[in-house]
Amino acid sequence: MNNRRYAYYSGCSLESTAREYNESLKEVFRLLNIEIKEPEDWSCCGSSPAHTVDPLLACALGARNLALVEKMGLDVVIAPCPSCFTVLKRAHLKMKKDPEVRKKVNEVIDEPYNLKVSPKSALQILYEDVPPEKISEMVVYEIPELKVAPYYGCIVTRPPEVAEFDDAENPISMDRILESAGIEVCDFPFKTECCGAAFGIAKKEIVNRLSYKVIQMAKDSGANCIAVCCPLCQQNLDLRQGQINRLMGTNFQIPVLYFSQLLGLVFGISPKRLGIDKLVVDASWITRSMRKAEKKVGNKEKEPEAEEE
Amino acid sequence: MRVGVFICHCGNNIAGTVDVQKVAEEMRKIPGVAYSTTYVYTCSEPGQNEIIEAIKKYKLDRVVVAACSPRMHELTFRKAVEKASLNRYFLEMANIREHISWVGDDKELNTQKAIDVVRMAVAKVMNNKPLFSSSFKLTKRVLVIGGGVAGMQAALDCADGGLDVVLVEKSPSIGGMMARLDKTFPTIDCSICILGPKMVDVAQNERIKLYAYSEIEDVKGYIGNYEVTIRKKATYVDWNKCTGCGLCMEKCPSKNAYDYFNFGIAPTRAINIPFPQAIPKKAKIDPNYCRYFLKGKCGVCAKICPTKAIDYDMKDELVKEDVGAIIVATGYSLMGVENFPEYGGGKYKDVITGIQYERILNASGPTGGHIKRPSDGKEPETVVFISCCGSRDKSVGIPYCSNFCCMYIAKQAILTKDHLPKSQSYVFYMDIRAPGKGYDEFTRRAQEEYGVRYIRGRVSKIYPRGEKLIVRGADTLLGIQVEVEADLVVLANAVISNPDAAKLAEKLRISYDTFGFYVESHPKLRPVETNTSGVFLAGACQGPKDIPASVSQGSAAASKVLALFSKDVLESDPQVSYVNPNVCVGCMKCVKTCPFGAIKEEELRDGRKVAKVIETVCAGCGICTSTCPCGAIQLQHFTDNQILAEVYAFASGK
Amino acid sequence: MVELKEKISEVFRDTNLVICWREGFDPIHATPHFVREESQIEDSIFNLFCVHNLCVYLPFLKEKAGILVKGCDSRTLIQFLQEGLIRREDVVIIGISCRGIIDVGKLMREVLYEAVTGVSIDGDSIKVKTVSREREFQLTSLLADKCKICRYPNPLIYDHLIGEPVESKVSWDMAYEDIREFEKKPLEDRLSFWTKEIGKCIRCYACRNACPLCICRDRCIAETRDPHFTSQSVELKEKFMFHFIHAVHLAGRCVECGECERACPVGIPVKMMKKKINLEMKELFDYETGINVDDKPPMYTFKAEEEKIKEHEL
Amino acid sequence: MPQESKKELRIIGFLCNWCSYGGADTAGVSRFKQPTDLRIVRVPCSGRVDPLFVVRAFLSGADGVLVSGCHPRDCHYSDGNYYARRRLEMLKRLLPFFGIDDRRFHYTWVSASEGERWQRVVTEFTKVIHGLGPLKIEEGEEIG
Repeated sequence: MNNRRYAYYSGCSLESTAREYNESLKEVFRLLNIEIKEPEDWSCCGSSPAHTVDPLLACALGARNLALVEKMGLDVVIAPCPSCFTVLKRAHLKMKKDPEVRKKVNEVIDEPYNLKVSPKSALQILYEDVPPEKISEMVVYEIPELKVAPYYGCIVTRPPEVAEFDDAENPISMDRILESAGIEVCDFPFKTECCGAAFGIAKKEIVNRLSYKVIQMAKDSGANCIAVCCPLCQQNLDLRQGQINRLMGTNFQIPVLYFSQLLGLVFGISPKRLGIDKLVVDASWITRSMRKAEKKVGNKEKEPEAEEE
Repeated sequence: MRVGVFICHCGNNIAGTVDVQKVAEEMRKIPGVAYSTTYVYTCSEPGQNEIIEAIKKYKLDRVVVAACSPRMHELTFRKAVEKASLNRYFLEMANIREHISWVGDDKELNTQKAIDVVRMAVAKVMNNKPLFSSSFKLTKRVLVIGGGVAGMQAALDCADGGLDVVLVEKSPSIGGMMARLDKTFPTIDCSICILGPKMVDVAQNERIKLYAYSEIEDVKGYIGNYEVTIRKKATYVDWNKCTGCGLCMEKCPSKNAYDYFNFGIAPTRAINIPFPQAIPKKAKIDPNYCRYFLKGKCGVCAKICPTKAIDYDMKDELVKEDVGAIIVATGYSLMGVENFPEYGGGKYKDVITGIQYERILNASGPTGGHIKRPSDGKEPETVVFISCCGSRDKSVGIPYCSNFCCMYIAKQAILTKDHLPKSQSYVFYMDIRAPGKGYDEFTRRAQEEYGVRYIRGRVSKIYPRGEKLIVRGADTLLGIQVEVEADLVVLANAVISNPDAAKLAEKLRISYDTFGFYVESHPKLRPVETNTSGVFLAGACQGPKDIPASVSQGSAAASKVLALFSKDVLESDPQVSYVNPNVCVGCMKCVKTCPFGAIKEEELRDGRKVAKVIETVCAGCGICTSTCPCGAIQLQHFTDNQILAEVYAFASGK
Repeated sequence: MVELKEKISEVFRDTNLVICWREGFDPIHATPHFVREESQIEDSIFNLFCVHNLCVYLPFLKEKAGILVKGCDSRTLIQFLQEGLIRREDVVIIGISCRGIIDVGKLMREVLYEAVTGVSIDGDSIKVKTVSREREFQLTSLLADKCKICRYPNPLIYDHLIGEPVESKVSWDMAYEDIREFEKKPLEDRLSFWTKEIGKCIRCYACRNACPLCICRDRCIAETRDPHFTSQSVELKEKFMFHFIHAVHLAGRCVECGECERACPVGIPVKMMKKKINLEMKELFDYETGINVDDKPPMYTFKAEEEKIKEHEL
Repeated sequence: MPQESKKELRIIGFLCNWCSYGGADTAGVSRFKQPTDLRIVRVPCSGRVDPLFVVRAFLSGADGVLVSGCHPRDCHYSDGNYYARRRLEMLKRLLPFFGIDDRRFHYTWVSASEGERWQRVVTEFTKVIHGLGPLKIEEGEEIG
């Protein structure tokens, strides 16, 4: 089945503020037999700051990492962080389209990048390369009380000519992945609304207002949990939920989990390993309401992994 | 060989930047050039007479006119040399105006260029051969494809002119899009009330043979002599027996069939008559929904039909018709609502398209003309119209304007107010395009008398809040973001070409643009002709068009056909390919590459197989000539030797 | 040999004509052999000197015929069928799996153009007896160059097959390495290479006559000069023109049987030009000549969207 | 540029009657100035252009050859430019094998309405040819 090898570019956020995304994703990949390998000596993708300063720099930072992947002999690199993904993909596309750029960039980086790598988001891998039955097979727990608002954020599918994946305005990949893991997903109209992103540093209030809208819509849509795939979205919705409550006079208590954490939970990985306890808004009710899945499809021999400690 | 060269000054247009005297002088040096002169306006009557006189006086047998583009005046000069008893194909033109004097400032270089170009024309003309048209008979019957308002108009006008008409309509009834409209702008006429009588005229006209629920399978032949194969699709009801009583439709237990006529706004029965005024008013079974076809048993309609018209075993039938001209009036399609995910198209039941709303407004529509929104049947209080959904949006690949949406939005907003006086309509628009007679006044009435609120800006998103839909957009005049709480949202979805437009174009060998709209011969001066002689266009198959424009084109195309058929024989263009059977080796590569099927294999008396051109079918592209390895097939007037002569003349330039 | 003759007799009974080989004027030259009478079957041979691509005769034959083809020759038949130049029912194909043929030129050089009186082959070596002495060579050293990069030693189309299948380890890339190497040279070097090579041409048209796909034969425009693509002048540009005509007319058709090059009396690498085009045909249209009967030669068809042809910017 | 040096190079263009010849006319009517080196041959369709015309032009002394037809899908004869595209692409790839710089041969699509595009094509192509200079195919050494 799926025994493909992928390069895995975790990026800076997943090494720090979004460690739980990193850990949970690796666990999920492990259970799904998705073999991943980190390129050695990877560097920062440059994220938003690089391209606001110098387009060549932005492209070169992306290309450097892609060249490393190329050297590993792999043709797909998973970039779970949407910002990393966009930067890598943009660098790839720009160099592919414009031989001038390719020449310039290859002059600056140590080893040339020969356009042989496709950067993909973690969502794309799970949606396109893993059959939904395989995800269903891994499920050992169900969480009947859980109703999730799948929140994709701005850039994982946009602009469409860069992402080349899913519907730009009404993506459904995360919906489908969670559904195949037996998790109930609500019809969420604000899937790609902006959370405010890095504006929180300059103008907290803007982020608070924008993130408020997202959380409010999740609540109105009947969700009691938000699933995300972007470290910054997670931070704004989770970390700032208190700020939002104070500013807007609301009383949100909606846990914001990476979709990989949700998958990990129903796959039977210990909440601790998945970093559920790292969340700011308490999500313990979710783990408490977990119960053995009644209808288990296939894979009889696999038992839930033992709780650590 | 005695070539005459005539260099035109075109006033100062050419002489201003080309030394025409010098060009004329240089030409005299070429062996075979017997006469070379200049004239101030060669295309004028005295200018033409000069050519005619010179041909007689100097016994010229070839003529080169160096002047403007041959696309402009080739025919003029051909007629002139013909007046001097020279074959018209002994004329060549050198374009020294559009390609030289108008695009270069340096007189010396322009003159040199003109000398080269005229010399090339001289070299070519020396290789010209006299060509003669042949005449052929034509079938004075016309095929009209498409029974919408444009096709009906064309069919009726042709029939009035005494022609027999074959009218082929893809759907079960004629009427097209117009039959679905509630009212027409800007007069608020009842659409079916004005169209219905025309439909009846079509049905009753003895000269019109109607094939409803039929499609064009194949088109063979050429202008004057087409053989058309028509596929009569199986309706599973014998239309000779069906009286259109509608009993079957009433009793059919399969109540969830897709209603094509109503654009799916409500379901219909698996056996149905599309609408009360349908012509022909006959029932048809949709096998995708019919229980008999799905489950193998039911047969209610067969039992109940008083004339025993139901025939579950019916098969498609192919029929042939001979015609001499074809009018294409296949109309348009609309972009589906599911193409607008950001507006929740296909997800929110109360986000509908303009044509669907038209059916809701219509008294014979599924709601009986009461405005009820699809989700819960409630009367909407706030209706939002969004113009340019898809149109003028490069991101969906449609840069063009859909032509009539601005107007029907205004109309629908006015009708909404008429139906529901308490309602409030909003229109998000990019620009209001109302250039027709009485059109701008109409959109102003919507705003001023009916209080429709026009917001200039695009809508970015639609999302639900409770039972309402929140329409979020920009008001670019105020520079703010606005949100409107709507009960019903109507999208003015883009006009697109029919999904099978390209396929039909290929059968007819007419061109179509990137968007699948058919291309007219000249955008200004030949709007209903195509570049394939004998095939004409009418209505929105050429591009989005409103009713009056479509009707005008229907009449225009009909008048073109009547003019064509006023002759008893047609003259063929002799600029076609010719096979020299002594040279042809019979590899038949030309047969394989001819886009028109104009070349066939012929067996000579000695048993040798060679290619042969059907002159009347050949369009004169010359693909065969560049395919033939041994030069056996030559496109007359653009032979290898003629083109090579130009190349060699070009090369001798230095 | 027994098997060969048996097959020929079998086919002959059906066709009354079998095109094969017999020994020529000396042991190292075979010559095409038209078996029209039963008695002629005895003379038929197949050996390392059966170099000719016999298919060249087929398109203009007015009768049903049996024909012997090596792996390489069989591609010609497939190409004929693709182009509709022969009908499958008019030909009975006896395919021969082939280990390669001898380049007679090479052999002659080795024996210093002495007349050869006898040849015997033993495994991988060949003994050649000339009027003055006897010498032994490794077969591989005398193989034709085209055989060293042969990818189709076994016939791709046949009704009867003779011989054990032969395995080829040659890949596409190996077969076209010479072209890729040549293209690494600077433009000027390429031009001067061809200036020198094509400069040798005496316009004898032997290459054209040997080419099974040059179907114009006597009506070849290089010879009729009508239409006036070229003149009879032997200046360099006209020689170039002739070779361009040959190459362009064979675009997407040449099956690389190498007969043109074998026939050339002055040793112009005529096949290189055609191989170059074939390389592009593969790249552009994923098309290889003479492989599948149902393929369409790419110059006589098109796709509305060409995946591999990009618009050229200035 | 030619205007300055007044030294022209030999450029020949084969234009289809329906689109590109019309496009060149449109450029003329709009007075879009162009370098003067190009000489135009009118053909009915780009599909009429035998690759051997291009070869012949080069061998007869052209320094640059331009072919222009209707945009794909817009061919007046429906398929002509599709054939042209394949055959001319083949030729473009063959020329450098013989040592003729493929930039000397350009084929493109210009519609009757694209006067400005035509101006750009002519200007740019002329620039390219001037950059490459005259094409020299000279007699090799005589062989004995």
